[in-house]
Amino acid sequence: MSGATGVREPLVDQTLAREHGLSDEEWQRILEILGRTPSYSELGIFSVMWSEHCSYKSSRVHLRNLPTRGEHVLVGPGEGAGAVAIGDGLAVIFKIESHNHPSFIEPTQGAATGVGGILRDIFSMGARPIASLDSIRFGPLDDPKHRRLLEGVVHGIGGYGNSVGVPTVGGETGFHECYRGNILVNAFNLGLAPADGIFLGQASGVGNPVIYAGSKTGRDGIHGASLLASAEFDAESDAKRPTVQVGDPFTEKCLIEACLEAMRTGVIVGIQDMGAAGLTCSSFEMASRAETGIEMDLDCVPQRAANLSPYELLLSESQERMLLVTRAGEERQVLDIFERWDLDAVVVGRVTGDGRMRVHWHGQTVVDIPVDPVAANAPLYERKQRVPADLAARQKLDLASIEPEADPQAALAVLLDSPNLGSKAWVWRQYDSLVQGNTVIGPGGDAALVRVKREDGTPTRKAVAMSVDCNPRWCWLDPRAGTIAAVAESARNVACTGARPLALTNCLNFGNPEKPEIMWELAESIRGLGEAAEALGTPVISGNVSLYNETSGRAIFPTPTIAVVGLLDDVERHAVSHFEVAGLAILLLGETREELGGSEWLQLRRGLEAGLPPSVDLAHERRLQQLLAEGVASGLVRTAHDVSNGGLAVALAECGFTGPAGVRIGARVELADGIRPDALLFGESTGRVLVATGNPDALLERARAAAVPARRIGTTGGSRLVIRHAPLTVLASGGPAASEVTSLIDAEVANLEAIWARAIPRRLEQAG
Amino acid sequence: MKALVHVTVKPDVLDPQGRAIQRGCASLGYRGVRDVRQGKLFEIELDAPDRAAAERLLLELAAKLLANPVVEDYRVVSIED
Amino acid sequence: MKALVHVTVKPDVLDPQGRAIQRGCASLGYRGVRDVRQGKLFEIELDAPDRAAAERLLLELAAKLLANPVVEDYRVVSIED
Amino acid sequence: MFAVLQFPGSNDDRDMVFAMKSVLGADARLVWHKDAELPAGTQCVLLPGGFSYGDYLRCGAMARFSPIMAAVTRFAAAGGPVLGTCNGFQVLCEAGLLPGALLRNRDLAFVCAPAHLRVERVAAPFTSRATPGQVLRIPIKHGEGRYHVTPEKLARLEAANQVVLRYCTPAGDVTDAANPNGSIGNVAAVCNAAGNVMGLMPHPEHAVEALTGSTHGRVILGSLLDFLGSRR
Ligand SMILES: Nc1ncnc2c1ncn2[C@@H]1O[C@H](COP(=O)(O)OP(=O)(O)O)[C@@H](O)[C@H]1O
Ligand SMILES: [Mg+2]
Repeated sequence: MSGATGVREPLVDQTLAREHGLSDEEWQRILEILGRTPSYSELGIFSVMWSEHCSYKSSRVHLRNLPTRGEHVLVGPGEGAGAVAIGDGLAVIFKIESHNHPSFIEPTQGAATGVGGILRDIFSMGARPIASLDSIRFGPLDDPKHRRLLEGVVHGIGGYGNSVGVPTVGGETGFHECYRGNILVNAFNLGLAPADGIFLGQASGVGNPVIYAGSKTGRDGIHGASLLASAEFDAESDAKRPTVQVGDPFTEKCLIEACLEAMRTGVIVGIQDMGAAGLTCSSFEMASRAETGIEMDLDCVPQRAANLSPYELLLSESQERMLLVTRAGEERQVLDIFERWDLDAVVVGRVTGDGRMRVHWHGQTVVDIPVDPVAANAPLYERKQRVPADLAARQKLDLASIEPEADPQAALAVLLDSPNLGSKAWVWRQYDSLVQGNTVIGPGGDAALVRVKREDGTPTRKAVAMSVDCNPRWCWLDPRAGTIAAVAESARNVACTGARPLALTNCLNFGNPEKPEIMWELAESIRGLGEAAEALGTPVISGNVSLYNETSGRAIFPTPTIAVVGLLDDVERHAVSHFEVAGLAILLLGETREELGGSEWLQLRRGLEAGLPPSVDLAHERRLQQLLAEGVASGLVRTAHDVSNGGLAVALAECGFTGPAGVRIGARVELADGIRPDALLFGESTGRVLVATGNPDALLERARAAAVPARRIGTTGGSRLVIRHAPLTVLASGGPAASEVTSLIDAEVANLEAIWARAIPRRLEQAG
Repeated sequence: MKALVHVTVKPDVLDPQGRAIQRGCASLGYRGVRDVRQGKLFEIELDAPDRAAAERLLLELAAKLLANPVVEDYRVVSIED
Repeated sequence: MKALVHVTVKPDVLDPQGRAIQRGCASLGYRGVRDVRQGKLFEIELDAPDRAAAERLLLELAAKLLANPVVEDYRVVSIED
Repeated sequence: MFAVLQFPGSNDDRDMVFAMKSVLGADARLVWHKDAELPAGTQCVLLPGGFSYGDYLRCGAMARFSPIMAAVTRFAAAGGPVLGTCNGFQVLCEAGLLPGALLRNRDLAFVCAPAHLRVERVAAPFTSRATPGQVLRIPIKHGEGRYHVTPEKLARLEAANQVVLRYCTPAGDVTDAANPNGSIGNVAAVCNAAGNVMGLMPHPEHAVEALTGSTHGRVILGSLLDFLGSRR
């Protein structure tokens, strides 16, 4: 077959296979599967299908052990996204995905196409996308390159999301030296579908037509996702750079409407988006899931560029394209709908029963390979693992030798001014967080809360809560514990609205898995993910693995981004994360321990990134989340704010100024504990939530019954945040004497807000 | 001096704007419009010792600031005193 | 035929993009850049019986679609066969 | 009946129908841009926000050529009330139904935020429910919302009482700091000389429920409802 195509194609041999990223063993395996040398197009197919990005060959053996089932889970990992029933005959479908490498090369288009891709994963399953989140990480902002990357990425996410009419309701934004050579852009989307109307990516029904719909195919992104995301960056990757994919949100918006409309005809059998490795990956996966084959004619594919070769047509990653299978003879209905939306839609092939992929071009067969060995039975590796030699050194921290904080007030200012803790409003003001009219809590709260409206526009009483979280430093210090903490934090954020965590999705961003130390981090992280998901009753219903996040041999911190989704039954009863009125009691749920390892304070005030991350008690987390759900439902809890980065002092300050613009509410807080004051103020012990309530006794009683440690620490009101410390020893001798109570913090909330609000803008305004 | 710089999308890169405009023309009845590509135009007023220096400066500026060389081409179209 | 059309913001209309670029130049050390205005460039491939007809068509298109005459000026810069 | 136009790329079309129908109890319907006529019984035309045709050339530039716009122009000429929000405002300006143009925001960034608006004109059909000088809180979300006319033209619009809303502080002061996009004269909404066509950048359809932040949008949408006298 090779050479018979009439175009000048390179000679296919082992050397070319290596250039395509295939190992020598993989090359042998291809020869065995085919019983001959592959054609150039076939080689391209094997290389993308067996790339890390498409095959998960390094991670799959570990991912297998994750808990993926649950009472409400309708679709687990393996499809475009996972689905969970939320009652009322509805399901939420969600997933998170990375677009790290393309965004580093071209931040605006890379991020934009990342949003476009995750949206297609969602609506291809029959769901209307109703909410997006983004998790983005950069190098330090004193580097002009990273200021431009941040601006470009935010512009890309906003430009695309705003235009397609899907609100971006939350996310996270982080900065660290480890991302200087490799930024992270993870995009999450959640859609809503009828529970009995979920579409799968299956090419079933021998003889059924295979339809290509959406944008025309160009030369964009050939080997983009697959090769770029499956190799490290180095000086040479510039030369190998594929044509950058440009997002076309207008076409995507039309595609969303057309697909949702077409799905209602009842003639669609299967549908999937053309993501990484384009036409190849989507057709192989659809045939593989249905245990069928596909026969396709490339001459029918709508083409944007002249003289596209079969290799290019098969591997192009042009955006905004879908592959559909309909019932034979009824395709007209679907084609008409696409035409109404001015979108290309053509029959390009048929489903066959022989389990082979046969592709024709200019009257010749350019591909003829069995589906399963390429898709379902791609190579899997149990890669070597090794504990990093410096792990013990990372984890070493003798608190006694760390000089206590001498000026807590100055420390608070430094923390609030850091880009990691400061306001992210500069980012999210550029996102339309309101479109679709369901945003109850948008960016700025602990978790976003989105009211559920049916496709016909009638509102339900339900709302969906979601949050995306990770503390990469903790994951670097201890990947397993750090990942557990990320799951716990994300679920806790969701619980702070009053919602019950349902399920989660994850994006595992790691370095080069061929290095045993990185592989160890990945395996440990997945282990922690499984443990936490199990313990919190939030199965893993979808996810994405992004490896080779390193440049010139320097890997990013392990960054398993976790997004937990929860359900609130009565949207009118929810809690917010800021103080709403003066005169309420402030309670602290959970326990503050002397934990400063891996904290922001330790890094910003002592220049240290070391120690063990704070411990997580998953049983406590679950009880705490249950208590919050009950507290909110019963109307006792009006404010609930997770205590995370920066500790209690930062959390209290945030409660005072993150409400509606111009509303500031101070607090008087008295802490009585026997631990060092800096740990009390800035330690990041997990499992803690600040709540404000009008009925502290009732809430304390409930907490006692739920076995959640709780204590009243103060009252909301005034224009100042005042935190005082009465050491326990004094209490024991009969109540604090006035002179022994020290004032740790005493500041105007407005001043704290001003510092916090300027953290990112003032750095972006630097020259250059 | 006054200069004009053109920045255009590279030929293989998708230009959704241009495509949409072409379709708009067609639906307005201008069937003769076969292809449209949208680019950027910069009118720049600058001080430079001579035209050669101006051109050097403009090319540098275009590469660094006016164009995104990953997806765009640029050229200095005119320089007038 | 291939044609080029320039669309520019009218002189009395604020062009914040141009200003931002000018400031960007300054902060990169290009002090000689005194003013920048950003406009649009359209590369159009069209069928027309002759250049005069092409120019008529392009001017019509520019007035109707490519430019908003309230705030923008336009001109056909070149037509090539 | 309210006809809510649906262009390819409209985003807030369904939200507008929701606001009119589910919240205010009016009869509202989506009307496809390729239709040549408004449905029989149309009493008011609403042009929703979004990115019609991707806003690829200029905001609203292509939508104005949609077949339905000829019918809207006739409807407006006959005195029918027409309201355009955000992208709809841009379409109305491009179509010449309203004076001026909407340009890229002064600071070049898209902005999604609550805005305070001072009511400058109290009159049917758009603001009869308001009081003079009332401050409304309604969100904005746009990248190209800087209203532009020449200063002379603005003076004429002001003299003719065609400026309907201005961006202001929560206390109602029209200041530069309260201007989110650099609009001339802080203009957030204008109407035509006859007063039956209005465009505004803020989104009243996203301010109709306390649950999602504000109910001030009802002042505008409710005024229309009163005008039509079609409350059920
Ligand atoms: N990139 C982003 N996109 C949208 N919202 C963001 C982004 N980054 C941060 N936010 C929002 O800013 C708020 C603060 O974020 P973060 O500091 O991560 O909160 P937390 O510590 O509670 O997880 C959250 O409401 C979050 O949704
Ligand atoms: Mg977070």
